[in-house]
Amino acid sequence: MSGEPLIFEHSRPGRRAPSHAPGACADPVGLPAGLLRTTPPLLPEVTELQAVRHYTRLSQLNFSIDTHFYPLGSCTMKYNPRAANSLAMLPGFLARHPLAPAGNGQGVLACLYELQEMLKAVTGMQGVSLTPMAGAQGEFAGVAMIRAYHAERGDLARRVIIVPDAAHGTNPATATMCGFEVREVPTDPQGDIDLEALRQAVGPDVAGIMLTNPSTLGVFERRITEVAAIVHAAGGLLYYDGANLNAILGRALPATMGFDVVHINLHKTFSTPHGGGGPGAGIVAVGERLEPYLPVPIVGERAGRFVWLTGQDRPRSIGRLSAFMGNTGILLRAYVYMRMLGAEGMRRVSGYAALNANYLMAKLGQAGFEVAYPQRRASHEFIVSLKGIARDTGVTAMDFAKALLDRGFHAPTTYFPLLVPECLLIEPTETESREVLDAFVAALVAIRDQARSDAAAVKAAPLTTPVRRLDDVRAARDLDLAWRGHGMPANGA
Amino acid sequence: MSGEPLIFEHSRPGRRAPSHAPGACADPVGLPAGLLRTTPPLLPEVTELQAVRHYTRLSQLNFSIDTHFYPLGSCTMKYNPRAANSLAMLPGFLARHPLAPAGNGQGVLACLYELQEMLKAVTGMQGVSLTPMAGAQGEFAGVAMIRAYHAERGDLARRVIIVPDAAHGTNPATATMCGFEVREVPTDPQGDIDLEALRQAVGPDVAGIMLTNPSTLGVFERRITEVAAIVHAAGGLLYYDGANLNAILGRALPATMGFDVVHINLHKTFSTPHGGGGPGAGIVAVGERLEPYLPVPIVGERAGRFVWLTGQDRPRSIGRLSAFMGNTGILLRAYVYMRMLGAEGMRRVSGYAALNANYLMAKLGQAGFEVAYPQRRASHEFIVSLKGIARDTGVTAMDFAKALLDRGFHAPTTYFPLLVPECLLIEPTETESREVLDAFVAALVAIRDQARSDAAAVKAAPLTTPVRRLDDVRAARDLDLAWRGHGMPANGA
Amino acid sequence: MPFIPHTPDDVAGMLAAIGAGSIDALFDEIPAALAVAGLPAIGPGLSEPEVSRLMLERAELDGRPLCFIGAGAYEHHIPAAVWQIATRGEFYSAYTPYQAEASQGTLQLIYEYQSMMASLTGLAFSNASMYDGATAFAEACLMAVRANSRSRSRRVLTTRALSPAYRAVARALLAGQGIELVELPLENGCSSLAALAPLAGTDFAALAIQQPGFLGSPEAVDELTDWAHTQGMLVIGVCNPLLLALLAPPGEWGTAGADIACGEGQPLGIPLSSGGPYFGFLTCRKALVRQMPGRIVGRTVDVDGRPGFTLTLQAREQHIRRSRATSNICTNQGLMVTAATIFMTLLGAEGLRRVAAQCHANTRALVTALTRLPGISLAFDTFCHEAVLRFDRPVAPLLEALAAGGILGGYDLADEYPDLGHALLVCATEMRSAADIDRYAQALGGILQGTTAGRGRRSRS
Amino acid sequence: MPFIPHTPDDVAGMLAAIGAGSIDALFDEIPAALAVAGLPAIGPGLSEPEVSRLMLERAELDGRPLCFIGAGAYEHHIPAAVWQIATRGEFYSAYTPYQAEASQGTLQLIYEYQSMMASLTGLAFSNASMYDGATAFAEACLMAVRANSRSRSRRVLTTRALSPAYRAVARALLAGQGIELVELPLENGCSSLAALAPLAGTDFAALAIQQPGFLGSPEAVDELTDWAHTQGMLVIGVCNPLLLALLAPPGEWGTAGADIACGEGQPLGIPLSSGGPYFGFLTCRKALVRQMPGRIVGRTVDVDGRPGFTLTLQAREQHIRRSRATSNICTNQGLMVTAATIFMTLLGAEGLRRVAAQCHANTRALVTALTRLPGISLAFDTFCHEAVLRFDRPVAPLLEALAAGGILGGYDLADEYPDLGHALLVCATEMRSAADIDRYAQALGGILQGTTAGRGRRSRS
Ligand SMILES: Cc1ncc(COP(=O)(O)O)c(C=O)c1O
Ligand SMILES: Cc1ncc(COP(=O)(O)O)c(C=O)c1O
Repeated sequence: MSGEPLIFEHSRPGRRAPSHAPGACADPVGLPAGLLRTTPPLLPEVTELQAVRHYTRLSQLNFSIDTHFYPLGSCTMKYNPRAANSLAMLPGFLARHPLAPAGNGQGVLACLYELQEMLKAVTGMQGVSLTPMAGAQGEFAGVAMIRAYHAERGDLARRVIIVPDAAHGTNPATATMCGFEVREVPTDPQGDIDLEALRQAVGPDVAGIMLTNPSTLGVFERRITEVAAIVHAAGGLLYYDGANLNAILGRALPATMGFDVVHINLHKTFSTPHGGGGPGAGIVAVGERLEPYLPVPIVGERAGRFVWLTGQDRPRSIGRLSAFMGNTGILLRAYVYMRMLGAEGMRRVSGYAALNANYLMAKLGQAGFEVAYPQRRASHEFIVSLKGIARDTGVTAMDFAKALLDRGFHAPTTYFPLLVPECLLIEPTETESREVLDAFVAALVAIRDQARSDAAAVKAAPLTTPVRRLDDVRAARDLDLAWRGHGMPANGA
Repeated sequence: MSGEPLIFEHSRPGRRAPSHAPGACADPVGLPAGLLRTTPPLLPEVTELQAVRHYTRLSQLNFSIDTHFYPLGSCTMKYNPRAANSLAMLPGFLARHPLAPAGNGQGVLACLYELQEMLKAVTGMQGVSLTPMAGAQGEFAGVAMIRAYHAERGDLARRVIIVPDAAHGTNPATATMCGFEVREVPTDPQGDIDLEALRQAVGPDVAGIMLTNPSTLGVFERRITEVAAIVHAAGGLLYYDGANLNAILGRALPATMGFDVVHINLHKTFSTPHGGGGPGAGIVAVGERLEPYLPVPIVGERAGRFVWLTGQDRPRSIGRLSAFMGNTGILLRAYVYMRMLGAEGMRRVSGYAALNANYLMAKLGQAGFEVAYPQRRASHEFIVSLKGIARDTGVTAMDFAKALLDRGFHAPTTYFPLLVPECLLIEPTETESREVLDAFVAALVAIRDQARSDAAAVKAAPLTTPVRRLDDVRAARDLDLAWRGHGMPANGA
Repeated sequence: MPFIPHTPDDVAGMLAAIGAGSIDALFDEIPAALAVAGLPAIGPGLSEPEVSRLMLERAELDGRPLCFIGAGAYEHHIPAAVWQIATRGEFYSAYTPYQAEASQGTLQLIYEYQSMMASLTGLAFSNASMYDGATAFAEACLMAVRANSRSRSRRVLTTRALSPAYRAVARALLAGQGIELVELPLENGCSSLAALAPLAGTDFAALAIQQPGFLGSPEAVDELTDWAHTQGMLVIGVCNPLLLALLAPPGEWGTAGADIACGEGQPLGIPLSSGGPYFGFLTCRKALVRQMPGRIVGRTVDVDGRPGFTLTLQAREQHIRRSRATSNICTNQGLMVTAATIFMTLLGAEGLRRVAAQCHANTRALVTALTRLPGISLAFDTFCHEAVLRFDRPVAPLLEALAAGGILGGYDLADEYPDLGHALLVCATEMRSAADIDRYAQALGGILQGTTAGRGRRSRS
Repeated sequence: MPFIPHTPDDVAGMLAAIGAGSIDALFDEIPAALAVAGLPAIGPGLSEPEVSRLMLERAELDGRPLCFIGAGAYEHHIPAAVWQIATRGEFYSAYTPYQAEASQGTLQLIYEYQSMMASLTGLAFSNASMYDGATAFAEACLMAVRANSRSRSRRVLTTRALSPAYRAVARALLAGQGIELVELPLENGCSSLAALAPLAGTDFAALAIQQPGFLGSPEAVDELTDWAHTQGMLVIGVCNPLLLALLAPPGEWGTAGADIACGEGQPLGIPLSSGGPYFGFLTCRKALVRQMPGRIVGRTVDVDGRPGFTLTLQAREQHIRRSRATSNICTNQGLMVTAATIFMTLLGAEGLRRVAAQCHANTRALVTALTRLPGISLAFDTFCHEAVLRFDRPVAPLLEALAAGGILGGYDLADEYPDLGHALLVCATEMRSAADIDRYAQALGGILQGTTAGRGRRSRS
């Protein structure tokens, strides 16, 4: 337990130190007694000091961008400007009820409207809906729109979504959620999509393809125009997974590449915080064909006032994906960040992200690491395979990851994409300095040296973290997912 | 350097990542060139991420109330409510210019006015000035008022302030700053002031006495009424150092004890944060005799509006102790805390502070530690002397302090008051739980056991802190008080 | 270059190491036809002072009306400690805790959250959060359809007493898989028990009910649960977690308890914030855990035998199971869970109960005050912390007039429940004082009399 | 019991361990005649929601006027990161770093602060802070009197161009020790150089000058410094630290540089906040360090040879030297120093310079706009970031009329500088836009024409 007990273990029955709730209040009148709770829930009874101390201590057990280099590939862990946080949390924004009339939200609606416009500009698309609450929900919105498009045309045979083998897991999972079957296409040795296989895969049963470009292999899909032509010719539409937009911001537009719909993880490219798991924001942008189907609400403008456009205004919409308006507070953070960057700043994002990734790739290559696509430019990320080292020493990508923690670096993404064995997907981002990258190279070299001289030592890592390697098998077998009270078995009802 | 380099070492010449300043701006016109700076100051050139990461990491090197038990005697390190922080930092309060007219500050003035009234109630005094910025400045204000009082009466021979030997260092230092000589009086074996010695000490050259009650020995001065009579009879006035007011809040009033003036450290009794050194607030309260001399400004009320009373309104004032109005933001925090406690909550403060101190004293006594005044009630703090252990094992109070750090406790105050050898002045405060106190007793017992079995191990502590014991002699001898640039000697111009 | 650390020397040295002539050269794999030179539609960057001023103005543009709207999002007091701790960089700027050893803070906190939600809902297991209450409901339906092996239908029985927004979201999310929602009609503001009988024997995977219902009235959860179970359906309970300190938890409904509980976490310390970010919670009976979507944290031990926390049961998730995952959810609402966990810790069971009871008392006071006005009556006698008022005229113009006077008078039910006539859903949380309620009643009285409220829209009391 | 963790069981058990019958019994050493039963004048406690509402109302009571006052406190942009980091519990809730090993965060930060202030002022050593600019000035005078062994006087020569508030505070703090301030007269808004000659040969411990002067005009610091040094005086420079990115630092004044520098740290990231908490800075030449008041942090090594930080030169301080200490200061303004250090780090030398230059440019624009109005002229041609305007009529009624329209027009000099006629000290920091300045000019123009400004007091542009 990392030295810090559970909050429940700080609790004592009868401790009453409330300052946050109203004074004692009688049970409601008029409610049938049978509907009332008889035993109180098992929440801790602690003072504010105990709570503050406990959660402050817990926070200190985390790695985070604010404390560590965090080169987690595909996740774009760059600096989250503090101004975005405080400005999105201004009392005037926080206090507004989601069902307050639009007339009472002109300030926030102005920001959202302008955000929609900026997102059109960075994608080249024609319509935007801000409502999806993370990348995966953006994917859902996109694929659901593709479905609605075919359905409205009566083209009901299209039951398949094509996904490359290197795709992120959310892509196939989303296709399934939308009721499609998934058909995988392979990658060629240069990291591009296998065009021959794609030609085989398309057909009248194909609704569309989901791609990210640059791909999760960290390289730009050079024949994207051909890919688009093949899919479009077969009657399918193209979905752009914008998780990697950071790599091409201001350099190329998904619309020009031939995509019909794109989601953007604002928590990646536009640097809203990931909060140890979320919230994100997975806005969708579409071309003309899919514009009518955008999920609602959308911010519109009428006679100089901003209004919510809902299902009544947009009857062909795929509908509503959240009870209100998605992760508004996150949208405001992205808005602040984009306004601070401006056009030039956005191009710098991709430029310096590419500089850092290519530099790190070059340095690691020169240091003798096996880079997955050494002949290619890295995008904002790249892959190192530790296959050779693992074979020679038994030290795996996982071991490297843990050894990095001991050296004060968060590990890169491991074992994704699945098709490169023993891989590290490394994304330094544009906000890290050259010094940090050099130190990271030195750490990887040192770990490799240790792997050769004393593999067991690397496999023993981490030693300096609050806990050492955890027993995952036991975690899944003897499920202990909730505390049940002093002296109670872990499993409960 | 605790593993974290200096911020200057993160800096690189030519790094330009500004987002906080206006765009480039020409040098001012019209200023004589000779008055302009020619070489820029040596400030770091870092990104916001580097700054945030650096100072976040530094913060993690600290012990604090929010992370550790911090029984620092005399300092009253209790929980600082987070609401006080956020409410004092509301934008409306932060934005107000100190020279804005009072009509533009009725909100903040209302708080300060009510704070003055509450402080009168807790001291029994008749007038309050909020302006002193810490305890020592409150002492200054008090002694300066005593001086002004005698001076106005033409009683110019009173050049001495009496101070007990156990007094805090600020008491004699303040007397000197006010132009007085200091005369010490001793403590009797029960911890009370030596009345005989006091009678000897008073006389026509004595302006007054500075006392804290309970004293820094952690016991209540039982014959305070007699003390007051002796000093008053000799024409002197009584100053109450309110650093220990936490111990008697709502139980006894300095005014009733016979004091003429009192300061209160709001950062102790009223739980404003100490911020790793300050700011504090050392408000003064006075009886009738000293009322005319209070430092300005004071908040007054006229026709339902709050106004600033300044030197023009109060011509006999000792004057102004700060450029504007002291530590207003700290005053607001104390105001919030006092309003949250209310009358009952304030009495609970002293009650539970005494409960914790007496419990800890009893437990340590039972565990065989030598308590300084075992026959006395502890106030909110008490003294343990490690003289015996030090004699037997060579392990000193300082060694105990360092060993406590390794066990996750901040050390008590050591070697103060100066008259108890090898002392620990222990103040648990009312916001700590019994479990924490029990764990602290266990830690002290374990350290004592180790001192007996392996003194060297205790003397080697701390081992788990970011640095181990520091070379203080070298620090004072080879002064290195500022970084001078890469490769530059430490001492500079 | 805001946020970018590179000096000109760095750039030159790094390009040399790469062997590239310029930063632009790093993009030479982008076919020329696709390359764009910039983003002309996007303006120049603003400095932090500039953007701060802009946002301050926008945040203050619309005043701070007095709010009597609930309808799924509630203004509660949020202790200052909650967000001061939750926005600490170590929580705020971390990713999903993939590297458990470097993420024990987040992981332990989620384990504590799961424990609290399990206990609040009276069910065995909780996941680490869903996007919001509505998507949690949709995922609960999917989960039930997958889990109910006795049912062959792709239909879920629900009710018009369940939030219209939740039903809308569920329809959008379930459509692709051909899952259908069937709705029980209303009777006196609640799900009609009379409507059950005709449905007996029809195959539904689950019955989904909301307690209290969207219209504020408590549902007969015991009867509904037991009926559904006899029909072989699973039972999904949708709840306001704050009210669960007061109301019987889903796990105790009827004889056997509901099987799945879900709902909106916003009342637990999350600011209203125009609708998000909030979070959805989802808990279930032990046997259903492998059908649960989303992240789950488990407690285990490390190689030295020390207890520690880790993501577990990942084989259900998209990054392992891909197209056969229980859901596509990846990023969830972690930071909101952080805040909610601190919130629940600070309030405790007794604090939550008091807030809930005070909301009820205030709404009751509001109902009393407003029903004294001519033409306004209480629609349904029994209510929890919001209530439906019936008017003798359309509500919309009244709400507009109130808003002009700085009062948001409630949620107009005309669009969603036209059958209720001129009906308004009102809510007075513990944040509304007696004076606030009085101000509302005065203002509405004035409007009804044809005079305007005449108070400044910014002042609060 | 807000903030108190004890359960009834705890209390019983603890009293038993003590051997006392009740908590009240623990106070039995207080003589009965002195004991009070409670605090009847203090009301009942408020819950956090109640006190929050009260404070929110008070914070918003007075609107947000557009501020053109400087006069020692300045509205600058404070990066959001500054206070988000400074209020982290580990900084916010720590005490003075007496236990160095448990306080390396605070200690290293102070060392960095000292380094920055030393470099900004061009002097060798800085302490860890004083209460505010005015007390720092008073302590600088005391320090000079102690340190100047060539002087036998207890007199410090200063000037009317130095802040009246600072002089008032110094008088209050120095009176007890019989130290006297003598003031140079003004000439054209600056210290009169002509007044120096008659003072030659008079014994003063030090000359204290402020750059720029309180009235905004730059002083002839080189001439004044050299003259004072030839007279055997020490030189104290009082500065706005933000402007030191632009102006020659005290350590470079004249041939030898000033000996001591001090001033108000508020411009470095500290909110205006009605006057405090701010912090004073104090730096000095190497030889004077043992006369320095307050805490000082030094870098040293630990027993393993690792670098680390600790409080040093404590023998100067009250807790060691007691009545012979350099000052009675104990608690200083640590948290403000934390914020200022982060502020200086984020702005850097170039950022500070830009802010300073922009303040100058804006004040210049303001002067231009206002002196276009009839009856207003610039008093002194050369100014830094504030300037004196001369009016043809009393200023106070104009300021009142401006304030009614939501504009704080400047600092009226009538009380402190009646000899300047109807004079107003104005300041437009980098926070004032061209539109703000225009609004001021329009409003004042209207008032001068006898019409009122007629704009709402809350809106900003
Ligand atoms: C390539 C890719 N696609 C999709 C996603 C899913 O996005 P989210 O986690 O926001 O749902 C991610 C991120 O995790 C990703 O890296
Ligand atoms: C007994 C006593 N008196 C005076 C002081 C001085 O107060 P301050 O540090 O606020 O100047 C202190 C605290 O340090 C103290 O403990």
